[in-house]
Amino acid sequence: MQHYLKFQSVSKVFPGVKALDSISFEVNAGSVHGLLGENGAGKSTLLKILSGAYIPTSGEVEIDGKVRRFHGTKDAIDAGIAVIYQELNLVPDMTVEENLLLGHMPLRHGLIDKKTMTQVAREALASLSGEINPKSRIRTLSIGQRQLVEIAKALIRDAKVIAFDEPTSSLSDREVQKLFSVIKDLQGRGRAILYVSHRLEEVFQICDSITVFRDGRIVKSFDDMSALTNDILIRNMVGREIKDIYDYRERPHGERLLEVKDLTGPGLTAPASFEVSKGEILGFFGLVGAGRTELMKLVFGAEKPVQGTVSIAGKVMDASNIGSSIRNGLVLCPEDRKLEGIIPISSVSDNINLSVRRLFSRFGFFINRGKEAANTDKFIEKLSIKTPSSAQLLMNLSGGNQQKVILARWLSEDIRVIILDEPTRGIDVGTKSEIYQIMYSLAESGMCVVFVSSELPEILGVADRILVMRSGKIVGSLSRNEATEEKVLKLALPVSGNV
Amino acid sequence: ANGPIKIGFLVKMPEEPWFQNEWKFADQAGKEMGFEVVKIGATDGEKVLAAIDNLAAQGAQGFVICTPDTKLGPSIVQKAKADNLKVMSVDDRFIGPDGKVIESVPHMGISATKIGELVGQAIVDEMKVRGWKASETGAISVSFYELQTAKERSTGAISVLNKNAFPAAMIFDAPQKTTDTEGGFNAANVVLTKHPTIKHWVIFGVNDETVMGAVRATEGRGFKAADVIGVGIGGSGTADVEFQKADPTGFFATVLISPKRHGYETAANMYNWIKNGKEPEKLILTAGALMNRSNEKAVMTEMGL
Amino acid sequence: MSANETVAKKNVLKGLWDNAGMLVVFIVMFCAISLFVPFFFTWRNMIGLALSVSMVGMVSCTMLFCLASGDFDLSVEAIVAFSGVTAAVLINLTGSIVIGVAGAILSGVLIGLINGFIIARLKINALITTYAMQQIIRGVGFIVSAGSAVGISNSRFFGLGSGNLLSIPIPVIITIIVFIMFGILLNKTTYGRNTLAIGGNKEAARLAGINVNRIKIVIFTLQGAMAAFAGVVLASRMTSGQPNTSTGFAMDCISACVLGGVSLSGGIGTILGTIVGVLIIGTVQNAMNLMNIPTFYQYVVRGLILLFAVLLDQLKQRKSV
Amino acid sequence: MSANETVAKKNVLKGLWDNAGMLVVFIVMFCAISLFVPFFFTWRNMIGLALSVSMVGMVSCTMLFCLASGDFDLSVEAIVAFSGVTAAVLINLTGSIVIGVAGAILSGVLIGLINGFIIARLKINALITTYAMQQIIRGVGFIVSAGSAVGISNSRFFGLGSGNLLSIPIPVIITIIVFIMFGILLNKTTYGRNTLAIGGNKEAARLAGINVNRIKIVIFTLQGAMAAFAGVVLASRMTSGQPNTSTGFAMDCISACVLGGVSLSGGIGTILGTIVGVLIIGTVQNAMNLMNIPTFYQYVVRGLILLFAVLLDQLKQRKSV
Ligand SMILES: Nc1ncnc2c1ncn2[C@@H]1O[C@H](COP(=O)(O)OP(=O)(O)OP(=O)(O)O)[C@@H](O)[C@H]1O
Ligand SMILES: Nc1ncnc2c1ncn2[C@@H]1O[C@H](COP(=O)(O)OP(=O)(O)OP(=O)(O)O)[C@@H](O)[C@H]1O
Ligand SMILES: [Mg+2]
Ligand SMILES: [Mg+2]
Repeated sequence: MQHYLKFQSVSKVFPGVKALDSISFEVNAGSVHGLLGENGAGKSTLLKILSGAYIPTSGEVEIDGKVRRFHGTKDAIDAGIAVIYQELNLVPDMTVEENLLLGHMPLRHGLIDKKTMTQVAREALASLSGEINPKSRIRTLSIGQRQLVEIAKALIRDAKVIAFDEPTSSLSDREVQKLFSVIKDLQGRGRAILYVSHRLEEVFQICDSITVFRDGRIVKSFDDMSALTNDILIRNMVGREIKDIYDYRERPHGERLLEVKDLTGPGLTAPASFEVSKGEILGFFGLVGAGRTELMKLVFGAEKPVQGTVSIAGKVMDASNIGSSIRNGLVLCPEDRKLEGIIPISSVSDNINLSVRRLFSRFGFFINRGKEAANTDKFIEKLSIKTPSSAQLLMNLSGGNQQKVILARWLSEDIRVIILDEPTRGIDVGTKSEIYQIMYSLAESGMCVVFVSSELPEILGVADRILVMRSGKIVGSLSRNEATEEKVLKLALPVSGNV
Repeated sequence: ANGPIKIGFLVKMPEEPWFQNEWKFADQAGKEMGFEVVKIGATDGEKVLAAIDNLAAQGAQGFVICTPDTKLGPSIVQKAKADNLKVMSVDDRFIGPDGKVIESVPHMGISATKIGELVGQAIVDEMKVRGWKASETGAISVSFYELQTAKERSTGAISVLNKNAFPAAMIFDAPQKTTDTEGGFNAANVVLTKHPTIKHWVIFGVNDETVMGAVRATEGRGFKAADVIGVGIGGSGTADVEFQKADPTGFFATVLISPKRHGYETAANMYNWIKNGKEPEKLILTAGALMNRSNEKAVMTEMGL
Repeated sequence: MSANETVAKKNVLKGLWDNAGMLVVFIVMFCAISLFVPFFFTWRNMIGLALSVSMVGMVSCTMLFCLASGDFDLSVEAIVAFSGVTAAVLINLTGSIVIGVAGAILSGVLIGLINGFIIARLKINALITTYAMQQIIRGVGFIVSAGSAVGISNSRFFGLGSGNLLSIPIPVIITIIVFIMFGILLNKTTYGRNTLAIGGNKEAARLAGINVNRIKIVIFTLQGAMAAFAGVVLASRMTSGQPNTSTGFAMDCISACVLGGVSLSGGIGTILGTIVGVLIIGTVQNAMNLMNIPTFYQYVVRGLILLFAVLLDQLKQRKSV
Repeated sequence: MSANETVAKKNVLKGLWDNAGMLVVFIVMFCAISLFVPFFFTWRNMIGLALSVSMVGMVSCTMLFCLASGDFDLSVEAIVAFSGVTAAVLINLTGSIVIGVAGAILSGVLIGLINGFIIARLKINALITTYAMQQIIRGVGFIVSAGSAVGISNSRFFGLGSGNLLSIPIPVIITIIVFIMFGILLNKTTYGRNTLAIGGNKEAARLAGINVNRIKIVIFTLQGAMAAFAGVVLASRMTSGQPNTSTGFAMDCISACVLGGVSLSGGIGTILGTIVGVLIIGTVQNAMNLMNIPTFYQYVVRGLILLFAVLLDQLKQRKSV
């Protein structure tokens, strides 16, 4: 079989970082090639080179036997390449259909042909999800829905090479399966597909071959999936053995600490009540747009509740006052890293100390550089954040490492309740298991951990108790022992016949 | 005409005290004689034309204007004709496409060059009184060439100095960025720096504010009031500030032009023209008056202020 | 049945308010002024009003594109002045109106091109670039004209600014044509949609293969051309080219756009809104002059109107989210 | 060994360039001007230069905070004028300098507070808000002063602007103190770091528990207070309060900040850079006057310098990325 896409000793150097070091591998037409590797291994960088967004320092990309040099994204698009990026790139105030056809809208007599546009958009969306109206504005969609739009964008172009950079990180299982059937279809039509993911089970399900990256180099390529196991992959990625990434640890629960009562607000369709005890990890599961993020924002005080209360150890919190939540030890690690988490043009250190700096400071005003530096170093070490220095700007870190920095920001606080909204999205297996361990130890020291995730195995593996949300309300509660994949999914899926 | 008579009074720089006063006196005439004055600030050509339209729309029958640019004359005349409005100019006289004044439009004013010459004369006279030697005296001309009038004022003053044997090499141009005191201060400072040996300074500029700024600059360099002759233009509050100070300052005098005549008489003439069909004289030239510490009160009363 | 109808009615009203809140405000304001300010609602005054907003109207169209793409242009006011002077000088020199007009517009194109190149390619902030350009062009205008107005000898040139067609002044007609043209450009062409996309999310536009730089350069070039054209019309109306005219004109255009709901952070803007913004500014100024409101108070009123108008728009948007 | 040393030297140079590129530019420029322009490098001229930038210097400090938080303030110029008038009126009325100064600064605080409230709470774009406010305050200043300068009767008040300490003018000393104060504020306090965080990503800062609204309001209030203070110093230097002073002053401050590497999109800015920016603007103006460059050419030169300076800064940043 002929190699459709070929990387030939591609290297990319950023100041202070060698992101890619002489990468060579090839992908056949009609096959799905998985890219695996820790955070910061260089996967996204490679895809950006493929898409013309970066120009490689050396080496070249060959497509269909011809060496191609891209001077911009337009060249790559013209060469039949579509890349779905890890960070979503949509225009918020334009409609779904305009976003889908951005850069190549259909024309009639030189003017935009809206009718054709809607039709094309509707078709592309239909194969992924019937729920998105092509006329809605992106701003009104949930992250999951936006991710679907991003994927549909690539489908519309009918590209020869399609690269997915963690496309499922905010999709529910149902959407993932739909996506997979779309990928299978593309594969059948002879497309060359690159697939980046941190979810190993997906990789086994969809990929024909795999390349594992570490520190910008290829560790190993696997062409034969049948001989491959989870453990082998993990060992190659992380460089060490991880037996059970969840490695659940039993622990006693103390008295009730967080109590949410009849909370209502935007995005919720019924009052939400739940409570969490000291030492407990409470999981929240739901499909895209189930309302988990909105509920967490209400609990944290980032959004104004219509009614209801949040109390910690019996003390009622000041509604919609983030500062007071944090001072009372209630913190939220937000879902949308790019928009709500990072300060891209600030250093790693400034990002980590953003909130806790007030505690280190003298008179709450003059900052204490010594303490801040010590705190930064502690977390760079503890969470093994991959950065050349603590002064590096956050925008130059890989997606996963950015997530770790935000985690460090909240772990620096003196917390009693921590809400983690999709904390492992885009995080590699090794770090994931580290994050679980951190969650366990937080719980062991008597804190409440609220853990929102769209990954069912993760929720089942880590949570002591699982609350399931569906279309804006809490629809069920399962203890660790009763919870199974089927039971949870049954609660999460829309009722009767709609599926 | 039916209904009360209404005339427009358009000025180029409505923020300037001078024009505020013109308006005030035009209003006074209106009150006394029973007509309405519509006051519009028209800072550039486009605003002038819009204002004329506006006047026509509200039924005015004529207007007095100090144009932001004398070369606008033809288009103003044309517009006025189209809107059937009588027009006369004040302060600045219209200039036709041939570069000559448009004689057909009645005008009241005093030329900017004339004002400048008055300033120059006042300086020369006072230099004689103080007995300064030309060789020890420098002149700071705080200039603002962006404005035609400002340029003419400067040239007027310089021409008189030249005629009176003030060496051209001792007249230093100090271009300012803004026509306020701070602008005058910074511009003058540079000249002072460049000529540290000069003992006496004479100062003139666009208006009272800039001269005042330059005087402040000389004070900052340790010059006493006796070594500085600053003559401003306008006779506004700024000059009054200086004259009211307990001790004399380098701000020696200002050329006061009477906003009363310009405001009151032009408005009244326009009214007569409309009411009785009596066209005003084609050209009325007013005189500026030199005002200083000692004669301030008298001059003010004489000018009707 | 009747309850349903009320709901339907309510929805229509709400839809109108959401889509054209400023239009409603303008209409109410216009009616009130017509009722209470004598002479306002007369044919003459309407023509005068239209003439007085014609320049801001023209340039607001290109400014809309500029703002919608997330940029700024402060240089337009200097371009207006400079192109007037250029036209005057060239017409006097060659005696040819065509050369004069072409030369003036070409100068605008050139300046816009330089603006666009610096902003798009060299990635310098638009505010600073166009502010610097404003200074430079103002200076060149002063140098060329020696600081004073340049009278135009060929009187046939004045027809452009002072002529009428069906008793509507030609500048007004031009402005209406410009509005229609740019309305189509914004809504019906890829150029318009791509402009909005760039303003909404530059990175997304770039990754979608849109040549962001080229579009930005086109935006600024068009803006330069339009400002130059407005300058030519002005010179024709004024029968001379004036180097110091139109100070504050750029902020007038930006204010009009903002009043019309154009977002200063880019990505949002409609031509209808811009028209309404232009009309609000013109109407308020016109009414204040008719009412003989003293200049100093006019400053205050203008500022307050601007503030209240954007406030209202903001409130509306907050509700509809 | 020697190769190593060269590398080390190179690194030192590179570090200097990266961190203080504009400073290097300024020093080179300063030296060149000192050599070639007579009278430039004299004590007298240095004092004059320092005086001429003292006001821009003071207000640039607060402008730095404003820009760093991602906002703008065009109202400062009107505040400078208004506070001067207020001080003059109050001193004449009450005879008390303390009341005059306090009243003027209070007026600035109030205006800044309103700015901040509208921008932070009502979420109106800062450019438009402060532009509207500029108009309003300018108008009020004219109304209060009836359009002309208000002389100050109490001559003891003039010491603030015209006095010297160790033969350095007091306004210059004040400016230096302000620079030090705001340098500490920016680098060593949570207030300063939070300001930068807000400019970097407002939503992230909010979710990290930073009271974004409060900080923004404080930024504008401080800015109002500082502009008012500068206005008082100016009134003292000029011995009167002038309602039409300082047009274009806001853009001067913004230009100085931008020359000093402050990002107009927020999140980046240093006090050292701002000082350099202020000095560049002042030095260029001063040198041009010393060299007798005609006014009209000064416009062009000023624009070009601004353009080249930001271009240089941009090139530097691009290399270091
Ligand atoms: N623009 C940049 N400037 C400097 N360094 C960069 C830049 N972009 C990426 N890097 C660095 O290059 C390396 C590879 O990053 P990349 O985003 O490709 O990782 P990744 O494999 O996609 O990781 P993740 O799984 O976390 O998304 C990282 O060390 C990152 O810090
Ligand atoms: N401000 C808002 N006003 C009204 N509805 C909203 C608002 N924000 C979100 N929604 C809607 O509320 C629902 C819940 O969205 P949310 O993001 O909380 O879901 P989620 O369970 O966290 O899913 P995801 O995996 O997409 O994060 C969605 O349908 C969303 O469109
Ligand atoms: Mg990545
Ligand atoms: Mg969510």
